[in-house]
Amino acid sequence: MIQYLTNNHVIVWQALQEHLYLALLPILFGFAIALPLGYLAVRFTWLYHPLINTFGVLYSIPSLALFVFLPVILGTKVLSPVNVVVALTIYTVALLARTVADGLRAVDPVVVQAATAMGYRRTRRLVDVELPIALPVILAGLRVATVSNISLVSVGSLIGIGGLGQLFTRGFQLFYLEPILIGVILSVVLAGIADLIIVLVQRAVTPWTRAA
Amino acid sequence: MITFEDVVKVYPGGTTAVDHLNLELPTGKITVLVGPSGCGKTTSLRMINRMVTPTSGRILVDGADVSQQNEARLRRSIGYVIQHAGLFPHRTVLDNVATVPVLLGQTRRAAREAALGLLERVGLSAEFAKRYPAQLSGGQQQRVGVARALAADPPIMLMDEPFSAVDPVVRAQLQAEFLRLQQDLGKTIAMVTHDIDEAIKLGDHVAVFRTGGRLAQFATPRELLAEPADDFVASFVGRDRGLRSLSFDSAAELPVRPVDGIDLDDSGRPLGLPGVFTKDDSLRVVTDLVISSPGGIAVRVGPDGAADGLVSHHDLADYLASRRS
Amino acid sequence: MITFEDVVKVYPGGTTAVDHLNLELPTGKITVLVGPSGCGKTTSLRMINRMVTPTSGRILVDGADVSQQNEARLRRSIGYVIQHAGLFPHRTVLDNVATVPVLLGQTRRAAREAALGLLERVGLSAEFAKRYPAQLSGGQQQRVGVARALAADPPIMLMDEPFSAVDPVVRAQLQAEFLRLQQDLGKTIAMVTHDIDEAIKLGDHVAVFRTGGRLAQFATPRELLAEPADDFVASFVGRDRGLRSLSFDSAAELPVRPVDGIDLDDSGRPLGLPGVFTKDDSLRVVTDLVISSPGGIAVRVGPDGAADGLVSHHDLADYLASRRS
Amino acid sequence: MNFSYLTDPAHWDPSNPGSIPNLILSHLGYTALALLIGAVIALPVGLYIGHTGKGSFIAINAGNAGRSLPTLGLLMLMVTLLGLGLLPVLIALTVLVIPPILTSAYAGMRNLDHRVVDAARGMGMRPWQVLSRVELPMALPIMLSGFRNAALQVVATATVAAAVGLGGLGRLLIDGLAVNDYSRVLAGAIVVAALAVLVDLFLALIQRLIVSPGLKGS
Amino acid sequence: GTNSDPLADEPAASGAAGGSVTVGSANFPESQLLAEIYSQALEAKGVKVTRKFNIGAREVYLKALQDGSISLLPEYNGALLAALSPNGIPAGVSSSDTVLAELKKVLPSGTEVLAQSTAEDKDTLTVSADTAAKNNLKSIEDLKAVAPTLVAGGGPEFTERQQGLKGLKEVYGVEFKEYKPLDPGGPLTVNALKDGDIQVANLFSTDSSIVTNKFVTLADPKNLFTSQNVIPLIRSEANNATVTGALDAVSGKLTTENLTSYLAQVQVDKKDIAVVAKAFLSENGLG
Ligand SMILES: Nc1ncnc2c1ncn2[C@@H]1O[C@H](COP(=O)(O)OP(=O)(O)OP(=O)(O)O)[C@@H](O)[C@H]1O
Ligand SMILES: Nc1ncnc2c1ncn2[C@@H]1O[C@H](COP(=O)(O)OP(=O)(O)OP(=O)(O)O)[C@@H](O)[C@H]1O
Ligand SMILES: [Mg+2]
Ligand SMILES: [Mg+2]
Repeated sequence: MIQYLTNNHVIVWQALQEHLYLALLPILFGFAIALPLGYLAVRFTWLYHPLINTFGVLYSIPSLALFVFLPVILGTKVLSPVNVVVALTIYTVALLARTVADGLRAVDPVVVQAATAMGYRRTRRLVDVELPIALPVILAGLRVATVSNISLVSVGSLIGIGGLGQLFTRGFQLFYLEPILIGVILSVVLAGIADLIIVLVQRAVTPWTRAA
Repeated sequence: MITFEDVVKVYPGGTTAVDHLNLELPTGKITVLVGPSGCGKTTSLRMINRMVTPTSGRILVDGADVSQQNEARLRRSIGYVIQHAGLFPHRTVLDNVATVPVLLGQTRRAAREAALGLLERVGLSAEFAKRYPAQLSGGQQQRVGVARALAADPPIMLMDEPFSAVDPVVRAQLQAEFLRLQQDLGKTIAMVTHDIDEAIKLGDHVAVFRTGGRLAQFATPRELLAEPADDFVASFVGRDRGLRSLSFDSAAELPVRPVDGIDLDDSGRPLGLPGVFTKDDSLRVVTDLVISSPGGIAVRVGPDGAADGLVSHHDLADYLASRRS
Repeated sequence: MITFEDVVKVYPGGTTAVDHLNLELPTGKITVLVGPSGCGKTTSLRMINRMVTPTSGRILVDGADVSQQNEARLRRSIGYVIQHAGLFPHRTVLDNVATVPVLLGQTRRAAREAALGLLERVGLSAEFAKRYPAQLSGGQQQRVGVARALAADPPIMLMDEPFSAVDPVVRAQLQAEFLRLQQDLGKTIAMVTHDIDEAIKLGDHVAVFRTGGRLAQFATPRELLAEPADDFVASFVGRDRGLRSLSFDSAAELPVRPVDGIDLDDSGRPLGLPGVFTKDDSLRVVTDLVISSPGGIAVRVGPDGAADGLVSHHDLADYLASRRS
Repeated sequence: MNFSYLTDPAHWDPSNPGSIPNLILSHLGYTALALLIGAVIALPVGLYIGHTGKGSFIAINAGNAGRSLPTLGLLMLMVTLLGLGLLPVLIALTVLVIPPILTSAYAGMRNLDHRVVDAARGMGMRPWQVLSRVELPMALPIMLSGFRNAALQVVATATVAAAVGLGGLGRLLIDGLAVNDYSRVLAGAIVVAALAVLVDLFLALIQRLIVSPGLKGS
Repeated sequence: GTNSDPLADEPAASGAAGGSVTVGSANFPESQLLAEIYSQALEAKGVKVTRKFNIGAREVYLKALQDGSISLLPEYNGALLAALSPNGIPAGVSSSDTVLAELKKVLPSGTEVLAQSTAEDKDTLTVSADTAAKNNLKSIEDLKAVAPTLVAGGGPEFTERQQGLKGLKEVYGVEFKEYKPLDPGGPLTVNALKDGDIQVANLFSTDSSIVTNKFVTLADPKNLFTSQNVIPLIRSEANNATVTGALDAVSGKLTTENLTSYLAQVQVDKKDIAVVAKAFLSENGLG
């Protein structure tokens, strides 16, 4: 395995970088979209179920199919990373919109009332009170989304898109364990690191959750 | 002064929570709203700071209709304390208290400094300032809730069962502190409770509501005990009304006999009695003493603890009779 | 009879919850454990059905050491009611009540039938049987909790703050029902509360605990009011002790004067008075009447409501004095 | 891209081994097997950890660690190690379903109202009776929601089986892609999504049937 | 590229002296090896190369070529011709030269092919030694009688192609009991044949596993599988003298024999493609 790495470090390194960027970009976009969507689902309660169900169905579309279709729908190039980014963004939104909504809904209504009674206007209340209190739930969802994105990107290799999945197919075509193993390990390590970072951020920004 | 002018609140479901309420809560006084569960106490309170909109009628604060005022600004000028405190779990105690001043544009630093003083005022030392609400006991949380409502020094405070989440001992403690605080601050306070004892103890005035959101009686605690408006109020006020109304009567004027036939120690303090009273006590204390003491008498002591007078059950009966006529 | 023999409980953390407790709870009676928060009431209760194991000492039920008995079998023979009822949310009210009989091997059908009877006993009509706990009010849940504990007709019942989750009005109602029930059933009951009034109202005996898990006093409610063992008990029992102890004294023997100077209606009922008393009332009621009535008198009425006697404050003072000597 | 593949009756002919009904059957087969094996492994572990509180750290982190294993890589790894066949696919899919089942079993047990459990013990229920009659029924809603999650994921992911030459609806995706037949890929995506929704509805129905109405809304 | 995409990381067109080329490949090792050889040869001449290997079947990568995602591919003249001729390859077109001539007529606009090499890699039908002996199989014609009892396997695309199941039926009248979609000349197919899961496999003639496993490749007397010379397919805008020079040099050195042996280094010795490609170039005086 070491030997494979020394011979191919350029390819592996490139795959790792591509993987990272293909996985994390959708997290950023997805988070940015899910926040307002989740909020709307709480603000307008009738929106909650349609929204959750729609994304539930989107979530159940196999990633491979989504990767293939997006060029047709979006008019992007077949090998464009945009396809993967958009597909994973959809999954991220599906996961996060729900957690954002659930997190906001779980905020103690008494606390929200207290804030209202103190003269908070809606937007400021959302930013100052509701979002911070929902943060532990939202970040837990973010962890799930990040980790699953990192493992999902590799499916893109079935249609020739870069990332660590390239190591899987490469090894698989030669019936050769090393690249697959390296790919799996790197993918898991990457997910672990990303997860750890979120946990650390969470600890830093939600000190009150540790006050029992 | 807060004025309810013919206020009605019917909730969308069709429940009439408040039914043609006319009420004046005097400036600088504590008015307690009391009544059975669901009688519209909370609803009435929340119409004052526009958390609930009346179906009809008007609410005036110092003559100005609240519905004409900017919602957020109105609320910032009214302190609101709710059951279980409703503290922000994600902010330290200090930042909870500093919330409204910061909203009003004070710098965080100035607001925190002021908050520290307020915490002390409600009996919480500086060591609590950096804690989160989850690290406080129920009683401590209530104190923070009160401090938070006081932070912007609002002329008006609304308090919805502020002491109900804590056990009876802590509760009594909070009530006493609260009265002391109000003596200093002289806010206009509207407080909700469903505990008639609390109402009588804290209220300058008591508004008793009946189910269906109608006002049954508005009176001072003393009037309420002495002359309940009807059977509903009488039964709500409960037993021992006579004895409890004596709480408002000082024993200062009660004539006493010379001390005689009582064992005293060297400094003149009485020995072997279940209790004694002073001029500052109420007639309620004296009554209980004459009933429970073995000799049917109550001994009065001076500031130094030495017995300076004696009252028999008959003396008390005479005094009460003389006060009536 | 339940006997605590020098029982000590030290929790793993090092807290001494119960400290050398010696106590006898008489068969067929209600013994109430009362005391400040954390004084070991719950711990004591839970050692009886082996939910907690004593660090040292023994607990006997009718002379047999509980630690020698099969845990599950012991518990099935002891009813256990906890605060907030602890009902099974996934079972209907009926099946909640039928739980222990089914555990004991009864058919579901028979157990349900019996449960229906029990529900009625605690004042819940058959329409509640099919509901789930979440569909009941707090007071109704408490009733189901009591019914469930009674279902196997256990000779012993342990009740841990059974009425504390409900508002004062419902609570008084539950207490009254409970007393009526106990008159029929005559169980040996150990009940925990932190409300001294409840203890006095319900207990045949009261065990007052002090912080640190030590027994401060074991006495009847009357003794407790009349002769608190020490300052701690006295302050815990609280004010109006004299008046409250009169609750246990009947007005039946109280001499009355002929009715005179009172407005009566055609059937001889008194008019314009805040209240009247009967022979069944306690001296507490009479005391309050002589204090609160405008004329300083209390009017006694017969079963038909007609006034049949009159007592002045002085008469009462004399009677109390005569009883003392 | 059109629906022609989906609407062609020949593709629905059960006698043709590659027809959609047969692909659905094998797809459901992989799904059910993976769920079954996953549940057999993860449920006892999750329940035990939730019940005793021992090893909570594992339960909480197993979720994310499991999710971070790329299914495709795992599958290819297994095929390379074990050769072709059902086993590698099942291993990969089982690894996928274990985390949600385990964490939800754990969460279900952790979130129990301890007072109710206390009451059950106080009535003289033996430990296994407390577990089977009180704890499990009360934990069921959360446990089932985890199971539904697992089912949803495995239905969508079982398509990768086709990447290593097995059947299931992934065939429509892989083969359609190989011959540039978008109508077939579309058919695959639609059938998989529909299947996921149906499986979820089916499980929701089961949930309705076996979860006590007393636990609704909690 | 004509349809420029802001997120596509490389423009396909050239600007620099040597130009820049995005090299793609199909999803089987030989294609990747050839693509790597092209890439290194181009890099040696100062052309900037981006690699996008392992894209998939021809149907997919041609699309990528057309939309400009890639600009250069190793192709096989016969297979490419078959793929580009909607009505099938005209009769009589089977020799390398006729195929090339025909191919040039049907190339999509904006693309061109460069000089073809003599290295050939044909589709084959291959059976195990056992099967061959038992059924006395030497040529595809011999299959006709026994095919309905046999299971065939190979890449999924083989089912739909003229030079696949369709042609087998039309030209030889061969119809198998079942066709298992596995991978194009990859380990799944080889292992399936070895393990007896399938009896007939669609493998490529340069595949070293045919020799190592003593498989028998059936003769193709009716020339169903046309000439398959390796040939670079390129987008015209990416082509220039430097590129043509570099690739022509590679094609000049490629033979069926050396391709087979270099591929064996990849498939059997598990040497890295980049290493093998480098060896090819240096051993042939190109690197
Ligand atoms: N948002 C609402 N929508 C519909 N009905 C409501 C709403 N809020 C309160 N009510 C109903 O209005 C009536 C009065 O409610 P309110 O909360 O003012 O009573 P309360 O006196 O504060 O009772 P409690 O002592 O239980 O707090 C009740 O019948 C209640 O059910
Ligand atoms: N499981 C436990 N582990 C450690 N300490 C405990 C445990 N249970 C109770 N304690 C401690 O033992 C003491 C007595 O507790 P117990 O619950 O018996 O008090 P209590 O009188 O019922 O109080 P309350 O009125 O608050 O219910 C307390 O200090 C409590 O903190
Ligand atoms: Mg209220
Ligand atoms: Mg307790």
